[in-house]
Amino acid sequence: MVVRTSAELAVELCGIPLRTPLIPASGTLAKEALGEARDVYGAMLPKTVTPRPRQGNPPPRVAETPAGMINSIGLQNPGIDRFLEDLDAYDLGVPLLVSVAGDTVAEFVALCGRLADDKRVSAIELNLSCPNVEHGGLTFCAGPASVAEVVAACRKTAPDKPLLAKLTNEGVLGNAVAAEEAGADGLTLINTVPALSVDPWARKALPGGLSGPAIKPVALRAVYEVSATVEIPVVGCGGVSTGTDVAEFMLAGATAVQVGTASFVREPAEILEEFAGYLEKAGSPARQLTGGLRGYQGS
Amino acid sequence: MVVRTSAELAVELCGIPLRTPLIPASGTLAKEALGEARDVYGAMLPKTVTPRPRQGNPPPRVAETPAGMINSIGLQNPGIDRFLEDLDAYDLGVPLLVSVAGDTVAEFVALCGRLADDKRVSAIELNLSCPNVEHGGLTFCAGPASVAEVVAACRKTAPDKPLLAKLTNEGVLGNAVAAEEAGADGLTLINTVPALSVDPWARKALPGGLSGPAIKPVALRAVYEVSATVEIPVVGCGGVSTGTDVAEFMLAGATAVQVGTASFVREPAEILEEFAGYLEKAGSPARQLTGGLRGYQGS
Amino acid sequence: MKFYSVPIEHREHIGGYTLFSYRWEGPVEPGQFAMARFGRFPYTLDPLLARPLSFYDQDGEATSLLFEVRGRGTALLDQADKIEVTAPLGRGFDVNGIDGPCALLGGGIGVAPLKILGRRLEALGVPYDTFLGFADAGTAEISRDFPGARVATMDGSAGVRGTVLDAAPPLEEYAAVYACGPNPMLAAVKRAADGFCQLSVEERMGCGNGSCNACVVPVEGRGYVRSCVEGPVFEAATLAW
Amino acid sequence: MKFYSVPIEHREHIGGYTLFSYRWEGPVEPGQFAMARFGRFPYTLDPLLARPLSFYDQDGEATSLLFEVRGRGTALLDQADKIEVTAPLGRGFDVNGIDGPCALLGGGIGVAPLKILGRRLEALGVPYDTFLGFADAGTAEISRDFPGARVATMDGSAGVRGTVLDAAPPLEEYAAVYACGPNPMLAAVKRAADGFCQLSVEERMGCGNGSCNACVVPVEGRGYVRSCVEGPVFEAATLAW
Ligand SMILES: Cc1cc2nc3c(=O)[nH]c(=O)nc-3n(C[C@H](O)[C@H](O)[C@H](O)COP(=O)(O)OP(=O)(O)OC[C@H]3O[C@@H](n4cnc5c(N)ncnc54)[C@H](O)[C@@H]3O)c2cc1C
Ligand SMILES: Cc1cc2nc3c(=O)[nH]c(=O)nc-3n(C[C@H](O)[C@H](O)[C@H](O)COP(=O)(O)OP(=O)(O)OC[C@H]3O[C@@H](n4cnc5c(N)ncnc54)[C@H](O)[C@@H]3O)c2cc1C
Ligand SMILES: Cc1cc2nc3c(=O)[nH]c(=O)nc-3n(C[C@H](O)[C@H](O)[C@H](O)COP(=O)(O)O)c2cc1C
Ligand SMILES: Cc1cc2nc3c(=O)[nH]c(=O)nc-3n(C[C@H](O)[C@H](O)[C@H](O)COP(=O)(O)O)c2cc1C
Ligand code: FES
Ligand code: FES
Repeated sequence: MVVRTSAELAVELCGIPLRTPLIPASGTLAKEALGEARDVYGAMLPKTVTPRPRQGNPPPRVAETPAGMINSIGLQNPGIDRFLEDLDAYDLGVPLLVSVAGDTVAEFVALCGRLADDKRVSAIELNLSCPNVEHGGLTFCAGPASVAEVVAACRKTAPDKPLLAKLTNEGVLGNAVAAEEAGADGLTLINTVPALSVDPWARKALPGGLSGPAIKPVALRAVYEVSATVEIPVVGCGGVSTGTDVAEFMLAGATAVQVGTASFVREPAEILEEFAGYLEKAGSPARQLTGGLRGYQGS
Repeated sequence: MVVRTSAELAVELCGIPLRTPLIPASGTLAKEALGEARDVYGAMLPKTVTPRPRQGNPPPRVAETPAGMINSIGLQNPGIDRFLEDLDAYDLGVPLLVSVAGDTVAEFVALCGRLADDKRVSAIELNLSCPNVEHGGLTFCAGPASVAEVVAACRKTAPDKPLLAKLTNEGVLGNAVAAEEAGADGLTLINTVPALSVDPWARKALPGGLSGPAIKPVALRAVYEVSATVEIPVVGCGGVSTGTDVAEFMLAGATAVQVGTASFVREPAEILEEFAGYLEKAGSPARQLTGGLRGYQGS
Repeated sequence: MKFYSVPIEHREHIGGYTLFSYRWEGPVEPGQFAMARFGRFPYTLDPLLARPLSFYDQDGEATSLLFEVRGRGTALLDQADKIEVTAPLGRGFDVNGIDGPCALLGGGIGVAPLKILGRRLEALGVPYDTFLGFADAGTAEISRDFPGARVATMDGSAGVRGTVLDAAPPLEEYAAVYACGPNPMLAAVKRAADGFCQLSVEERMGCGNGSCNACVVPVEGRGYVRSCVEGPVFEAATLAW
Repeated sequence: MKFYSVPIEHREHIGGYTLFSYRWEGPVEPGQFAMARFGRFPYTLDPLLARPLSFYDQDGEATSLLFEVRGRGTALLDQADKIEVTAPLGRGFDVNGIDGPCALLGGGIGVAPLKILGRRLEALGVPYDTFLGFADAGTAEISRDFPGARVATMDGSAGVRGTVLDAAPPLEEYAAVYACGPNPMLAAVKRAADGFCQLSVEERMGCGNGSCNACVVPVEGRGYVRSCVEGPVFEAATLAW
């Protein structure tokens, strides 16, 4: 299935023109599966990269929950050196965003330093939120102070690259404001929600991050509240699975939208096609949807 | 459908014997629907009551989401006077818990005062978490300090009634510890998760609290982490819809389990029957499940 | 809530609506409804909730429902070979002590509870006239199931052009007025009728048995009242619309 | 991931397993798998994910899958008139340059990829022996679809008593050993075989196309490797078990 992109679908994110508002969520689209990404996504976004290779957690790494899944991958990745060697494989003729995560502020800075002058990279997403890799028991977006510290340091290191701060739902409003004040150009909301799956027969549990349709209303709330508060653009993420989901996130305040888990169970091109159908019926180009709610339903 | 209760199903919560570990979640079982509660629930728990009558929010008050629903009822209730007049209607021959919420600490105290000597009331659940009714923009469980304040004050007013503090997921660990230190006898985890539903055609949104199967893994995580930290019993709540869900919550650390949204789409007796079937296969009485995980699945 | 699994025995598409029936002997009061689900939980979790549907007809053997596909809930019901339904819920139309002629007004899919209401009035020997309003001739097709009904369509493609009230004489002529349809139509009926007038309202429901407080309507002097237990049929005068 | 909607043309229950087929012409490599879903998203959201199933057979017209109902995903597949499947995924068994006799070992539902593997070996003119292990005579029924296979059952109710290895001669006799089954069986085969030996592993999958990093197995010197793209068939020697 090929959807013809059009002016109707185009949006602009932090000054980067995207031919569609769809972006793969970090960690959910492999090099090997790029075939289905062609002509669908407005930008490419590979899995989070860390300074050194990470082997990740032992399996099982996923479990299912109603309308969702839990993952505990543990940021398995080849490390920044190998990642940069292979970077051309991600060239889809669309802007390339790179997601980075470190264990310390210095690591974040080092990663941004490697990307700051790389012409292939259009923007950097700071994964401040991955709930699987713990730093002193907490993540980088445990509070506004640490969010501000990382963002400010990365801002300085990569002054010319748009920086997106990717946050979790917990404490999202305070963290979003902190990221904006520290110089982030945009925000990605939200990363997975800390959750647990229990196998009642084996009596074992898998803690990890919840994603998929189940978290869509939680992500919509985050996008709605944050975009009403900050000036920088917000990229919606969490449970996007249909064309109307894309519209819902944009109406709630998102400038672009990431698709993760849903791409495991359907073709992203279908989502784009549905979204194009929505735009046609709604009589509106994509870029005019952002923040277009007419108010609360109840009032 | 009638499930014969048995010693296998019985548990004890804060010294109160319950013939089954199931309790209706506050706000999800009306007087008019008590028929199906008979022989199923170990205790009765009506909708949260406030000092004065509340008319609640204008409709629409509910919206659906994948595997869940959002509600924005706004704590509609007849107020404590009328509630106490009608209290006998809730007599199912099982312990009666009463859920209370106030706008101020003084209101919580006043409500507990009304219940402290009422012999019909076995325990009080403090609804510290309802995300629909705002107090200075925040709920009572916005942070450990306000949780501690309410709980300590209620503890003093109703020294002989077991007190359960019902918390939201956000900040649950800190709030749980605060509630325990302030004298709570138990915890109910979790209330609905703040969320938003967007109607992309009408361009309207309904903010409210997310409940149902979608939030089960989030609630399981809260129960697991909190019960590993505090000494007081935890009542699990959030998405319980099947007999194995009951087992999952108990294995994760719950002593009893509340059923809310699922009772709208199935008969609670079926859940109890499934749970009894699980116990039989597992060869364990209910009371021995609590905290019975053998460790993480991945390890 | 208890749901019963029932095989669909007969299904027919009439105009824009689906009519289907299952074997169940009643009893049911005109204006009562059932919560209906495509399959037993958790067969589908999207939608999670059941949908309220009025009882369309009940002949002592088969029970039928008439519905319009609006969203995913009704679309799935439209495909089901078997559905899950509850026993009759809510308070229906009050026909006690009515002897003069009645007016039955239905707007769009709001015709649903009028069939069984007419059947009840006939059994009681109470005369009545039926007036049905639709968008167009397509949806108006269901009116063939209401012999003698006067029809209005917004586009004039069947019956008179206009709303259901344009098809009816002044409502004061009737001893009782019974209406079901979209809220703006019900509000218009309320204004037009000055005697005994009962309206079946449609509010979004969570549970159908009074438990969730979702389905409220404003009632004079009483604030919000749950339409699933105190309705869906209300005296027009009591509604604070 | 792209899914294709295919009507089930033939369905049969053999012992504890379900065999069904749909019209699709291939090509498929022995050992490859498909992700299968009961219905198109969001028909069911519980489970949300598709399930990996090995291709059982492919005769150029019909493609068949053989599976065991374990949980809700396979239970729904067992009821489906139509399923959603992907194109063949992963790397199958390597049969290039093998000319000596091969041993095919299957444990339980692990027999699934051996049928099509046997077909391929026959086409290549490579001789092979098949050894199948089951819990009991019930599940062993599927062995009738493997003419000449030697069978073992844990309870001795069919074939020899014991594991699949008890039904087989020393594996060194074979030029190549191919096995599929539960991990403990694969580990035992790995220990018993010292030559060319390929194992099809089973890990929980999220996506099936390399995107999620769920399905990893430990590989000597390379850490965790995704079994959906680099497997599910691995050289026994490379697995760090
Ligand atoms: C007492 C009562 C009796 C009814 N009788 C009939 C009938 O006989 N035939 C008929 O066709 N329709 C009837 N309805 C309306 C019917 O319930 C809705 O059309 C149906 O719920 C829509 O569901 P959906 O999934 O198809 O659409 P959705 O996609 O869910 O929604 C489409 C629209 O339907 C409404 N809706 C959504 N969820 C609910 C809900 N839980 N409860 C009520 N409305 C909702 C909303 O306004 C929404 O915009 C009745 C409603 C009530 C309250
Ligand atoms: C490459 C490959 C090929 C396979 N081929 C076959 C086959 O031909 N026939 C067959 O019957 N089975 C096959 N399986 C196993 C099959 O995928 C599982 O039995 C099935 O996913 C169980 O799903 P369920 O919903 O029925 O059970 P669930 O209730 O989900 O789980 C039952 C058990 O199945 C396993 N499981 C759960 N989710 C997954 C998942 N997403 N991926 C893998 N395993 C999971 C877990 O160990 C779980 O304890 C194969 C697996 C793999 C990886
Ligand atoms: C298997 C898997 C792996 C993920 N890996 C990453 C990652 O490496 N970096 C990151 O920022 N987010 C990661 N995420 C989170 C997603 O990018 C996304 O924020 C989340 O899944 C919610 O979106 P969804 O519901 O559309 O999947 C991962 C999610 C999944 C399911
Ligand atoms: C319609 C509705 C009304 C509710 N009203 C209350 C309430 O009055 N007090 C309260 O503490 N929780 C209330 N809740 C929250 C539930 O008690 C419960 O915490 C939540 O729904 C999660 O459980 P569930 O997924 O089983 O529904 C309400 C939930 C719903 C769906
Ligand atoms: S629908 Fe739940 S109270 Fe009426
Ligand atoms: S199943 Fe997703 S990477 Fe293999």
